[in-house]
Amino acid sequence: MAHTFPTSETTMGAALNRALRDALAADPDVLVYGEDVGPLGGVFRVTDGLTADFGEERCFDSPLAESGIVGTAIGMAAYGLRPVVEMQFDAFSYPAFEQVTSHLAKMRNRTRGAVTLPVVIRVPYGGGIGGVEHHSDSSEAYYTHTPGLRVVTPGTPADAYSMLREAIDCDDPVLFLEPKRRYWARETVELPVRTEPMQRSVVRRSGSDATLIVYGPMVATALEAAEAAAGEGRDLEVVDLRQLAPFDDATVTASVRRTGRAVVVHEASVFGGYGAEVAARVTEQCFHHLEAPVLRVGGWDVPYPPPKLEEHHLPGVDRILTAVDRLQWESEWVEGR
Amino acid sequence: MAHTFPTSETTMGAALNRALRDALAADPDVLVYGEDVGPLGGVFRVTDGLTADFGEERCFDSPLAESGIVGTAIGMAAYGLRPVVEMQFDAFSYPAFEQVTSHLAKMRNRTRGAVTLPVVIRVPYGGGIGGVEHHSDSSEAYYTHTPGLRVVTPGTPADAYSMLREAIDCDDPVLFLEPKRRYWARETVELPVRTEPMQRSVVRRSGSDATLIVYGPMVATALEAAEAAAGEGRDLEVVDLRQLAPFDDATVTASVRRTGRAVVVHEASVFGGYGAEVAARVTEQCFHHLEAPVLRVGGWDVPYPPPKLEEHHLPGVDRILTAVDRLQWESEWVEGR
Amino acid sequence: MRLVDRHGVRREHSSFTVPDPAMLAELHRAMVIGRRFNQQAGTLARQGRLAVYPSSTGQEAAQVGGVLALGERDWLFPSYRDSVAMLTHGVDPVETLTLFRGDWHCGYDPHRYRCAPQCTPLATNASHAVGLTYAARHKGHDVAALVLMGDGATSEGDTHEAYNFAAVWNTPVVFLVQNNHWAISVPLHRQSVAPTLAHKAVGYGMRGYHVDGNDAAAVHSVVAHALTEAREGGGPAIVEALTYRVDPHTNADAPQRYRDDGEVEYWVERDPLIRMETLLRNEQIVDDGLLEVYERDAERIATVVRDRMAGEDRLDPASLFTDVYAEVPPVLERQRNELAEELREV
Amino acid sequence: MRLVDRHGVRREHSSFTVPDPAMLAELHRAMVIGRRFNQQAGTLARQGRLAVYPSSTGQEAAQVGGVLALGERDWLFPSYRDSVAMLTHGVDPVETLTLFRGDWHCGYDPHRYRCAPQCTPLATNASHAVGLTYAARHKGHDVAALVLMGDGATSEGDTHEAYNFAAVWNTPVVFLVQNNHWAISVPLHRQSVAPTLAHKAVGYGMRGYHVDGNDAAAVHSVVAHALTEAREGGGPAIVEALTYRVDPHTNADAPQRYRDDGEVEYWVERDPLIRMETLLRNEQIVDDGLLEVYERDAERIATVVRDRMAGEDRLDPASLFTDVYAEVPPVLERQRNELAEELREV
Ligand SMILES: Cc1ncc(C[n+]2csc(CCOP(=O)(O)OP(=O)(O)O)c2C)c(N)n1
Ligand SMILES: Cc1ncc(C[n+]2csc(CCOP(=O)(O)OP(=O)(O)O)c2C)c(N)n1
Ligand SMILES: [Mg+2]
Ligand SMILES: [Mg+2]
Repeated sequence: MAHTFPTSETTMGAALNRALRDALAADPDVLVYGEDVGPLGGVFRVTDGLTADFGEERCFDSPLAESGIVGTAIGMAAYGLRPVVEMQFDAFSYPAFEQVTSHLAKMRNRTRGAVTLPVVIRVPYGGGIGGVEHHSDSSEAYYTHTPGLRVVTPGTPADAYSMLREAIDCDDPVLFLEPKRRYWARETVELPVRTEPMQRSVVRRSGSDATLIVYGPMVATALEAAEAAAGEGRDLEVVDLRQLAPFDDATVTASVRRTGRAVVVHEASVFGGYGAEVAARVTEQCFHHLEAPVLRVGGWDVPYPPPKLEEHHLPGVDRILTAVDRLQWESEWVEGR
Repeated sequence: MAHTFPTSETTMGAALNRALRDALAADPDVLVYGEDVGPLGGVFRVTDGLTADFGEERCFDSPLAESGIVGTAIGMAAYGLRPVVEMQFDAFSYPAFEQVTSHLAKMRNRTRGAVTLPVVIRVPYGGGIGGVEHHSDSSEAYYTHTPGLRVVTPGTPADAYSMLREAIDCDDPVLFLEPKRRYWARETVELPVRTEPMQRSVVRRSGSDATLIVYGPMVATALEAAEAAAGEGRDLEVVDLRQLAPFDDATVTASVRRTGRAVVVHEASVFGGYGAEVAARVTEQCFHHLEAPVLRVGGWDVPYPPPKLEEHHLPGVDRILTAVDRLQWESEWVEGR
Repeated sequence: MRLVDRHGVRREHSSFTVPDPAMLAELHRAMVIGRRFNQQAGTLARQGRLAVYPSSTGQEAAQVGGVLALGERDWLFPSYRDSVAMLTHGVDPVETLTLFRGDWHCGYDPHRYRCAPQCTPLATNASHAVGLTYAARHKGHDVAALVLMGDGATSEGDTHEAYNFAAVWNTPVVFLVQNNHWAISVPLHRQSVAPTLAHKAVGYGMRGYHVDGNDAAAVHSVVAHALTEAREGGGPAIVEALTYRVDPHTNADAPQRYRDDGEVEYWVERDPLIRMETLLRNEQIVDDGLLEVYERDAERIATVVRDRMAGEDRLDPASLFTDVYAEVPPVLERQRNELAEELREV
Repeated sequence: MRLVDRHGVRREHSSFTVPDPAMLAELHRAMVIGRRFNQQAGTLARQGRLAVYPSSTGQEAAQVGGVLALGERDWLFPSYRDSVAMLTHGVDPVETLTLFRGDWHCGYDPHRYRCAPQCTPLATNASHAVGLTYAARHKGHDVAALVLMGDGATSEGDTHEAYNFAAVWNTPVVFLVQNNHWAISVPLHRQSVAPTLAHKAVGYGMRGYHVDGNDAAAVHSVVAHALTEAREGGGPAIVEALTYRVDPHTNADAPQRYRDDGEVEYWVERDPLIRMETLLRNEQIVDDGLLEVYERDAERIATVVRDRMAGEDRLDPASLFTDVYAEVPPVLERQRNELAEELREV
């Protein structure tokens, strides 16, 4: 009988769940805890069934205190465990900001490498799910400006699986940002899967006219925009950054040198957002290849709006294409008029 | 007898003290509290004598809890007071991050303007004083990416006075970042003084060859660098940004359009730092005026180092001038080689 | 502490007395309205007219008992679960739901109702109450505050800081902890191993009260007492009201994953409304007629909510930019124009 | 709780006993060394050889008493003021000072000494101790931890969270609060109005002990007892040791701005070393000869510190980049080269 190679469809949420399962099975030092990650399986069900299948010792609910969650994870990791903790929503990671910034990020450095903290902090982040206030923040810029942290965010189910496994195996502390509105995004892929190493950006779509630089929730949106642009005769390349910090810009600079034009897109407010870093460094490194300034598209510089207005806040295909249109396709463009 | 117009020398610390005094005297709703701001006068003596002169009701020590300090200030401001609170050092403002981000910054917006929070948070920030770990962070990027906050930082004693008065009078919450290593910087100026409105950047030195874009502790360093460059025949303009958010880029873009070259300098790590925003937006708006990419100079992308290494971390005159040298003064420069 | 048992019978207590009949009737009325409001909001959530709704069915006594102890100038600091408290405090029912409807964050003017915005980041508004009452005293005003928080929220560092600031500054704040046994799916024993949550008061030099949270009379009596003491300089207090969330955490919750129906039944048998109704009937404080009036009042509010929710408000996208700063800064002015441009194009 | 009064006389106590003579001698020896170490470090700070030094003169009994109660595999979580505790725990004296000398942040390998980095952000390492002991138990190891914190630090939210996690998880941690009456310039009554800081234990379902922190015997006895109970599953505990910081907060402090000399004198009269020495002499546990040996040991360590501090270590600027991540990423590789270039140019 001939072998059939099964393929199957998975959501990003299911891929993350599978990654946690496989990590728990592979390494007895891994454990998962946080608020409601036990019997409930997390408010997004990413930890569904872990307590049932691995026992309370491996996946459990902790007291409701984010600073304490990260602080205890630091202590556990210092003693050789690999804790994977969850912050229930983006804005609820702020109480842990001091632990993340002053301890988690710096411990290796403070101790000249003697103390290694392989902690993964999972944070469902970003908007688009109609969440009330404090449930839709994109906080990546706070973390990417903090040396010592790795900040990664998957854009596809396969990457979600692979990058979470890598993050758990990694000896650096990892802020693992999960684009919550993509939890239900589907992909046909056989798990377990290993994609490119997480520190490498990947070209999700090749194109020659301009580069869309994206990550997390915007990967799918950018691909959609590129499709739409193709209809209008513009061939856009889409680069998915994946690991935001420390950042390896080889892929993205190579792309921009080729296309000569770029737009960085994220959900976060543009001002002081991660896109500023990307735009600045791409410009530093590709200046003479650029036909137009690197433009940035994102949320407005306002607090994340209520559900009924989020469609006007979040960048979508139209806002991206408008930016692409502004990339000075005619030659006699001069700014400041 | 002829009138003599007294002039006098003041330090930045004394100017801030005077601003607090004058604000306390001018408005009974102003009050000052925090850790050690009472009888001790603050660890930098910025609140020296306020308790003695205005009474315990107006300037006092609170329990040692930064989140509580900001949280109570929010409540006070909601009831019509104008609290000025101190975070003893930059890194010790992190415990208050949730209060700042999720409440202080957003309250006006959340309530459609019904609740105004005229809170000033004074934060001595930055390095250069030989402080041990957690005493030298430059945390401006965390705050400037948070819509709803005003983030300001003075570079001179006169500005310190004027901007603090303005900040206290302002109906927006203000993160008032005090460049601690300039507390002892002197200037001959008669107090009270009112300088330019804080939201406006100012040209501290005119020049035609390139623009140094700076703020806070780097204003003095940039002026020094410009002096040194003048000796080598390069005429640098120095723009002091002052209010970092919300940012009014008119002054700086006008300068860069004139000079065609720019370097942004700050103490903070470059990656994801405030300089990225400045570089990105200046490039967006001045692209065809630029002879070279806007470069960034700052601390390395590492945790703030111990005292004995900080000289190698902090940008000084040399690092700035090296960046200026890299502004492609010869015409056939191509990046990426 | 209990003043009325689950069969609606008065219990003697050495230091607390049952509120007078008028207040008992008022407590009941507010609970009837609250119960109906929760139901109505639940329906709207199921219909998709609310983005989310955290019901407080089962907790009416705690909310109503606490709020009706407040004076004229006192402030309420509610969490997301405290719609019934807010309603009782006088906040407009539709404005109470603005947050959950997704129209805006805070749907009302906090100053108008002396009611802080519903708080989602747990425990973070507790210190606001401390600051507000401090400021009021500073200005010579007699203003106390009631902070509502859950059992889970007591684990947060912000709770500790607020308790401590209140105690050290001796501000008139009562922290009413609605211990409904669960923080979403996390049971109390994973949150605290203290004998009671009221015991936490000891560590702050505060008074702590432990009360049957399904006994509106008891909650009212204790909170009123604590507020009086606090006003007179006796310091803040923690009141733990033992109660139960009968409904799911929100309409999006799946309680069957973490709790037994039996537990819910146990608490349904201890329903705060039935208990109070029995007392009121037995003691002839209210008759059928008045009870019907309460039901009608409740129904009327439910209808108002339903009707006013029926229409779809047009939200002006430009309002995104207006209340970020006291004045719209140039950078937001430009963005407002960009958005207007976007909207013109589609 | 006191076992030895300020005149060096034993006091009876129903549940605690004075440690055996060998331990008393050991406690004294460690205090003598600690006192001398503080002096030496103070001198180095005055000479500018240390960037800053927070002395613990006056607090030796609390630190030494706590640390000597630890077992072989137990961990210490010190703050910046706990050099004496660290020294007693076995940390190299010069490595203890690395932080203050400005050579690096943490001067030692925490695993080697089972000693966490000295903690500057107040109260933040308390939860680390909870996590570490949790992990040890998870791996089947018998490891307890002693967290040192100040009175001021108890106001921080992180303290609360750590206490609570420890209690709920039942991890073997003893939180030793050195109540030295001041948080820099802020007196205790502005920090807490609880009867004692040990009372905070009640709110976590923990045991709390209040002890004379200048009585090394008492501190040792109580901490040893609390550790034993904790190891046996009895849960964590708070031990409040009442003591006094005789020196300024650090060499940069100006205590005359906030406290009277009289207060200092009061505490100097209650010096922990004199008390212990009196006891040891009266009970002939040590003689002049042994006391001289202790002094010599102390002097020897002071000399070692002085000598090893005399030279100026050459710090390699490139070390800025090495331990930020497990591997040096390309972006830091480039920056390392840039810095090397800078250094070549000057
Ligand atoms: C700081 C913070 N962390 C996490 C959450 C997510 N969250 C919302 S409600 C909830 C449980 C709260 O339980 P409790 O305080 O007992 O209140 P209840 O919902 O039972 O009324 C959690 C964890 C939050 N809102 N804020
Ligand atoms: C989170 C944080 N806030 C503020 C400070 C600044 N600070 C350093 S020591 C100190 C006082 C600490 O007092 P206490 O806890 O009693 O310890 P002691 O210095 O008396 O030993 C303060 C406010 C800090 N280190 N960390
Ligand atoms: Mg609850
Ligand atoms: Mg102290």
